[in-house]
Amino acid sequence: MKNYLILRVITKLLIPFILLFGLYVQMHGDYGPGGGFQAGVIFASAFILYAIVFDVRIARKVMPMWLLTILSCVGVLLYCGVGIATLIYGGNFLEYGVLSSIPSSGNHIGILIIEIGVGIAVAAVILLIFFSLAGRR
Amino acid sequence: MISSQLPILQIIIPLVAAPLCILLRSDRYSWFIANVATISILGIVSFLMVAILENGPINYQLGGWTPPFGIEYRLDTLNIFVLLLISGSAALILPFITNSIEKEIDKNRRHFFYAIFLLTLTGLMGIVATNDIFNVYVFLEISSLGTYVLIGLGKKRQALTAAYRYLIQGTIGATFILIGIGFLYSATGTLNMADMRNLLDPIIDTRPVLAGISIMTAGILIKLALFPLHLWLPNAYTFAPSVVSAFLAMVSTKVAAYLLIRLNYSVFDISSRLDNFYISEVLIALSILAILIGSFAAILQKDIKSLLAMSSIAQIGYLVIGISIPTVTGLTGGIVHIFNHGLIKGSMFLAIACIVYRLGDSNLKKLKGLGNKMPFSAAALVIGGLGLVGIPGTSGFISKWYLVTAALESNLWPVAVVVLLGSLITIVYIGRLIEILYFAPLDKSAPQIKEAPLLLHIPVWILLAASIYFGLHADFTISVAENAATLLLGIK
Amino acid sequence: MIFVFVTGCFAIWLKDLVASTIILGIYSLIMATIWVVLDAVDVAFTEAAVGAGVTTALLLFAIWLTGKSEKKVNRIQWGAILGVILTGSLLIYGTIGMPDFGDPSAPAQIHISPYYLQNSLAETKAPNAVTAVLASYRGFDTLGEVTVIFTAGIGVLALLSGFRKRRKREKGVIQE
Amino acid sequence: MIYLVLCAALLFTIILGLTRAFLGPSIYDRVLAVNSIGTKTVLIIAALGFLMGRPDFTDIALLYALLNFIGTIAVLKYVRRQQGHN
Amino acid sequence: MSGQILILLNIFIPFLIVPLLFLFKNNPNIREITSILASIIMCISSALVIENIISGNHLTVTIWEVAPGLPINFTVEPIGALFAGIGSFLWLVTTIYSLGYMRANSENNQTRFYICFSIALGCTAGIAYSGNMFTLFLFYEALTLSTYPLVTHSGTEEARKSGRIYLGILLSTSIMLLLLAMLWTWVEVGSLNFIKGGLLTNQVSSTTATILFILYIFGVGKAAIMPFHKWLPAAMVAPAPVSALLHAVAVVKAGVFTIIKLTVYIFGLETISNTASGDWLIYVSGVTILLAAIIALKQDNLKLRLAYSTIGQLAYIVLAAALANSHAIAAGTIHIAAHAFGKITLFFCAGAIYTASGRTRISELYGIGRKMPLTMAAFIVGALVMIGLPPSGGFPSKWLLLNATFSHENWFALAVLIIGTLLTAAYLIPIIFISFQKSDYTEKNDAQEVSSELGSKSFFMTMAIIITSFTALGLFFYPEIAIKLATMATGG
Amino acid sequence: MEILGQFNYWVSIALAMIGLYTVISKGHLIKKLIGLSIFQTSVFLLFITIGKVRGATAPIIDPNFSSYSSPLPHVLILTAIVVSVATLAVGIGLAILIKRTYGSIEDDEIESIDKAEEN
Amino acid sequence: MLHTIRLFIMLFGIWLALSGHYTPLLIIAGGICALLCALISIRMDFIDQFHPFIKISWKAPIYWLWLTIEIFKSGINVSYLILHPRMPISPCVDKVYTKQKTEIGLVTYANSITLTPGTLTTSLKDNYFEIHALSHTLMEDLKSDEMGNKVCELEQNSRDEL
Amino acid sequence: MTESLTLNILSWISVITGCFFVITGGLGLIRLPDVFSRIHAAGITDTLGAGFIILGLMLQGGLSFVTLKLALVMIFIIFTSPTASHALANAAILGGQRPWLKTAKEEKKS
Ligand code: NA
Ligand code: NA
Repeated sequence: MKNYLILRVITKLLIPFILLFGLYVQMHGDYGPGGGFQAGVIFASAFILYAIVFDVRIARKVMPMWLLTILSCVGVLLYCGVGIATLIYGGNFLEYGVLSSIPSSGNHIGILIIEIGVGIAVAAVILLIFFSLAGRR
Repeated sequence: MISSQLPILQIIIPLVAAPLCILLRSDRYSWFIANVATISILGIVSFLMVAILENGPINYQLGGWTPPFGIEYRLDTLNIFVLLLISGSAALILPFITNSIEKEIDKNRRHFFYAIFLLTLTGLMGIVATNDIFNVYVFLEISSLGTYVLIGLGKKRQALTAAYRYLIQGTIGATFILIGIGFLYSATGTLNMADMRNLLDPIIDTRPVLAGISIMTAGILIKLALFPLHLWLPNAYTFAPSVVSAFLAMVSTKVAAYLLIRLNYSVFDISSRLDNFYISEVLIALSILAILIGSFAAILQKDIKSLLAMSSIAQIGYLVIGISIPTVTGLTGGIVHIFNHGLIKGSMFLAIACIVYRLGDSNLKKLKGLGNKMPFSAAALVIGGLGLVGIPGTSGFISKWYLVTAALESNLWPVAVVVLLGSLITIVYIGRLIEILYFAPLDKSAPQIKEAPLLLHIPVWILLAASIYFGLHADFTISVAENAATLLLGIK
Repeated sequence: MIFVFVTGCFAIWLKDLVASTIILGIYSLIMATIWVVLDAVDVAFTEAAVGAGVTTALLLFAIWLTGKSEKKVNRIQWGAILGVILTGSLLIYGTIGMPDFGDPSAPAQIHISPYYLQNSLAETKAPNAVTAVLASYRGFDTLGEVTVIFTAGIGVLALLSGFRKRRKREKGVIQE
Repeated sequence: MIYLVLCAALLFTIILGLTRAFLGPSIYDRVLAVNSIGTKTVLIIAALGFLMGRPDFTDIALLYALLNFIGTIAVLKYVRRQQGHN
Repeated sequence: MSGQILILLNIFIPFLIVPLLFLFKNNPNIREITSILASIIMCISSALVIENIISGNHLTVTIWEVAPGLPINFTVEPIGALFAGIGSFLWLVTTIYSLGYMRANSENNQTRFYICFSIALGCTAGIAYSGNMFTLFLFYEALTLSTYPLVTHSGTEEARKSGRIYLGILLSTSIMLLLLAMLWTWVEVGSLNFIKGGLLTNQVSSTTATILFILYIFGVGKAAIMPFHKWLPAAMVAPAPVSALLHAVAVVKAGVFTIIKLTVYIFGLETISNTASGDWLIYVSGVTILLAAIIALKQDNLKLRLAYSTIGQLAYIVLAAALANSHAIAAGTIHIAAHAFGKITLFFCAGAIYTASGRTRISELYGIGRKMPLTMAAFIVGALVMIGLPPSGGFPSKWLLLNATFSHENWFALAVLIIGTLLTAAYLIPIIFISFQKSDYTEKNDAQEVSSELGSKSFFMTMAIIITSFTALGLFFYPEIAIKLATMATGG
Repeated sequence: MEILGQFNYWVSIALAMIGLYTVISKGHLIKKLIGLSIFQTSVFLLFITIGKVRGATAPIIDPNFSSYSSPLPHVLILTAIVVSVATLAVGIGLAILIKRTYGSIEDDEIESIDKAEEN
Repeated sequence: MLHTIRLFIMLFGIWLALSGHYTPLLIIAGGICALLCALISIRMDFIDQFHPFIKISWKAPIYWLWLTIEIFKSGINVSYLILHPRMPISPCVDKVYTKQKTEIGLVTYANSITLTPGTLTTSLKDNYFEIHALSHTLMEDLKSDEMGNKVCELEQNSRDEL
Repeated sequence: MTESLTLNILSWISVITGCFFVITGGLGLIRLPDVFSRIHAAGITDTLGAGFIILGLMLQGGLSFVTLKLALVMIFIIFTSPTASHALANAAILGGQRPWLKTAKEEKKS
């Protein structure tokens, strides 16, 4: 089927960009619009595009369900882990200030890590949902 | 140091345990983790309860931010009591239900079941513990989503439609609550409940506030399944896995009731401005309808689960009556009924879980003569049913006693009569149930069955014992509820 | 704004669900523009991320699996109309006393927002106050949010996994 | 000023696009309309960024430029599958 | 101290043996020996209680407070002691009787029968000793519930229908009227204790008192005041021992006993006579006496005729309460005892006839007296008690009642007494005549089935009949204990 | 857009009404979900409108600006959007399963199937 | 491997271009992210010889410039057609034969055709495209194959470079 | 000063041109008879309209990250727009849509 050719080539071209853009959004959430959730969605969108243009089965091979399941858990646990770390450092839950000697940097680090947790969890879950819905029939 | 962090740990433990269940992918390990989590939160809640009863409310600032700016937890007598009910139910159900789960849920889905159960638990606990009105919404959604899925895991296909309908109606309810939050936020600029109460004080009569309160109450009523917003409930309870029905019946609507109390008394402070509000009147009117219609509908059911579901609708009416009578007695009755009805309905649904475990069905027709075949399950149903009627000696009687007293004290004669009339109608369907269980002509072709495993019976009988105990010795429950009620009403 | 309304109406009016979904995409696009106009760039960003790709894809898959067009129902449901009008009038009643659009002295602007705007950069080093509030001041909400999506993911997985077995058994039940 | 003119022009075309989307008649027309409106939204958001003096909002525009494509492709893929299925 | 143990022993022995009965369900002999032993213990302890009371000891036990202000309290007062004594003595006799009856008729579910029976007796003792209305109500409801399975015992459609009527009327009246009245009292006075001279004395307006009195009297459905009497004939589908003990003694006497307690300790005789809130009851009970007798005349079924007779006889006691003076109360108290022994004798006879011949209808009894002379002799004694003729225990009560009527100067009551007595004679004496008549009927159909007397296997039944009939006679010659107790209660 | 004081609120309420109407009245399960998401969006609009300050800019701190719209509603709505996506996903999952087991996706048909099965 | 590195460098460049905040943390993060993207691309099996990123030849800018001018010219043309009150369009469908050897060449050509207003590649067949044009003139222009040749040159060039 | 003025004028011209093409495309979207020809109209908007507008904005933005991002936006549009158009046209053909041809219409008239 040559009809898919254009789509495939252009998709190949786009996907790394979308992925990178997602990660960019992830890391720059504190400067501009965006953050973990949006990044996760964008990241997942890249895979969705891949699944649509190529095939869901191929996409599932690239990103297997078990991995997604684990990643979604890891995301949540990462977030909780930051909270628990703050507890261990003697602060209240999610009191990032204690993570560093300067409270504001501690906050910054905390925000960064939990945003990563959010991003991982969201991307994984969106894909999980998409694959389980799309894998039917 | 750890003890100062307990208010948050009770939420975090199940939340962390849930992904662990998923990661382990084994039903046994998941079950184990879930148990550890629920039992430890029960321990935490009990500890906190003692602390609160001794030293008064505990505040906890999440992220260390001072309240109106950050999210705050506030545990007082009322919510620790509800938390005790929630964590107690979970800790009571989980260890003993493996048999029922094995029968009703596929093996490859069991670890999901436990994880979602824990997440639902997290949501419910969060709703109750938080003092931030938007945080309530977030946790409400966690628990709701969990509940939709848990219901959808039911074996029959009607479980799916039940879950779907609950999803639609529950989301409408939650969105109503969100709209209400929007209006109140717009009027006060804050999300912290205590802060909001102070800020609402001078502007309580303004239109946005009134509209916000109304729409929010409407949203909660959907979650609470108060007539006529109860449509999701019967099928949800009927077709969910038995254990889930039990858990939902024990806690889920109770949490909505808690929310209603919390908002009405701690935030809107309706008791001191009764002249401006018709909420109480409307709620009482609806409750009366709920009691009558729910009870009558229960008589007509063909399935025991839907019978109990309908009865729940009626019981929610009782509960709301208590909540809506702004006196210490009324609130005490409402709060105590939250607890007592939880015990009774929980035991009955768990007894049904035993029956379904053997029969695979909960149709009333198939229960004929079960009194001989499964004497303990049948007896549990009967004792629970008597609790629903409010026979003295059961905890149901205590709540009704307080409700009627409150109604009489406030000169609400019709309410008192309706409460009693409701019990009367309850007798009809419980009597019918007893007849079927014990005195119905036996169906010769019915399969020979044994009593369900002992393990399944443990929570049933613990709950029943508690129900009888708190029916005969209600000092603890009443004093806690009274304490909570006086706090809510601001009576020193 | 009017666009949004018209688009929304149209999305609902259409019987063809695919068309409906497509119109919903337009709806989301217009919404994103409105978010930007209303200074909610983060929301716009999210709307873009969710509305443009994920929602459309999910809905389309759902429609593909469930059937394309809606059954024609001609009767007007007065109950629904009544309920909706009741809700609507209650809300409109409520808005009449609300602060004007964009009023800088509205309670929502003078109570806690200024704190965030003044202190977030110093306290969290994040210039985007939305991120600061989201991740730090109300970080627990965000944890809740992650939990919501996690629950949904696990839930969908739980519902749909092992479905084939379920279907067989279901058929068995029906045959009985 | 220039941005206002630009926004007005873009809004006008969005109206035109909407009209096409509503008129249909085929599903392809609607997809076309969405796609076209998507491009305009990208532009309008970029323009709004300039109008409000916050040109860094172009991130949103960039995002739309990327994701609008996915939506369109998803619909088309769906349509094709539907045909393949019938 | 020992007195308290006696009370508790008396109330809880029947409950304590339930597990034993259940345990020995496959071993009838041990099961029944357990029953008998328990009844003997109860008998002795209640006798000791009476002795304590007569010697002026004050016996009271508070177990705990169910809820603030609602203790479970047992305080023995004279009437209660007498009632408990009668109950436990007759339980012993009835247990002996049922040994024969249940085996001779090879009934199903005998264990359930004995368990329920035992619980019912425990409840009766609880009612007798209860120190406040709340405790009384607790056991009152428990009595209803524990007797329901006995009524529905056979499980036939007719039995189930009767069970429904039984449960329906007793529970509805108790919940809708009695409980409401209790709650009202609670709201008005803040206590439900039985107080000498009356709890409500000088506490409420006369209107309130009248309404409360109506609620209370009709609320006590067990007293079978018309129009809430239907349950009693319905209950006659139960096996004979049940009808004998429960529906001639325990249940109905619990009803009238409650009414006497209410008049004496809640309202106070003075309040009732001063506010005239009891006058209406004279008419109601009078009408009940007459109507019940007329209906009894029409009944062909022996047990049904006895049941309507019971309704009438209960109304005498209620009438006594309504007259509200010390004579009347004494009359009522003695009549409780006299009627108990008389009516149980009659029912035992009915059961014996059924066991021997399978006959239940009066028109079938031709010639039975010739075959069963001993039984019919006992029947005559019973009839004498009912009519109130010497030398039976019925005479002193009727006599005292007559005195009370004179002192109250109520001529309606007097007329009722006289006509009632005549009517009673009219419906009982023909039975005796019929039974000694010679008729073809017997010989043709089932002559061989009617043994000359109850066979050796029914030795227990005969023995029981003899004991009760002699006691009934004895009460004529030695009414002192009863009178003393009655005057203690009212006089002071 | 600043001409009418309450115009934005009204639009959002109108949207809420049509969304809600769809959810209640439409029979098709997916259509209900579409209605639901419109209903939810209307609430988002309400919140964002509350947060807007006339003449202010997006709450990303920048030395060139002094007046910002309130960030709090934005945060809340971000969470609410996530919730709505999650709900949509679960709803779709259920709808697909319903279609599988019932063979229908219309509310009234499902109801009649259930009724038929009961009898 | 070489391709992967090229891709990585390119992505990292874009990161730097997008970022605008050059703290060590973000730069390192950028490196990691670019690497991650590259790795995922490998997993998706993108890194083959046809990957467009890798195939940017020096002639491309010239081609793009030419194409821009073409687009502008036909843009004016089409605008005229649309805005003219009577809309003098004459849509037509025809085949345009292709000489490109590589997939990338074909795609470039097809997209260039579509990019040019008035012409639209509707489907790709073995050795021709099906084209829909808004007017005969536009179709004729296309058939002159000037564009096709240019794309071939471009294709040739990039293959040489490898 | 003059430089920025020149830039300003240039960007004005560019934006106005862009607007012209965008509106043209929009009108085409309404006026043209079938899907295929409408795709052409949409293409104008996407390429020329968007191109000129973004160019105008870039001129306003000067040498900055914004300009870079705008350039990226343009590049993406250039890549995705024809692909989407092609996919759409392709799907339309497979979906049984027949292009509206003037010849056919004229033949009918005569
Ligand atoms: Na952000
Ligand atoms: Na073109």
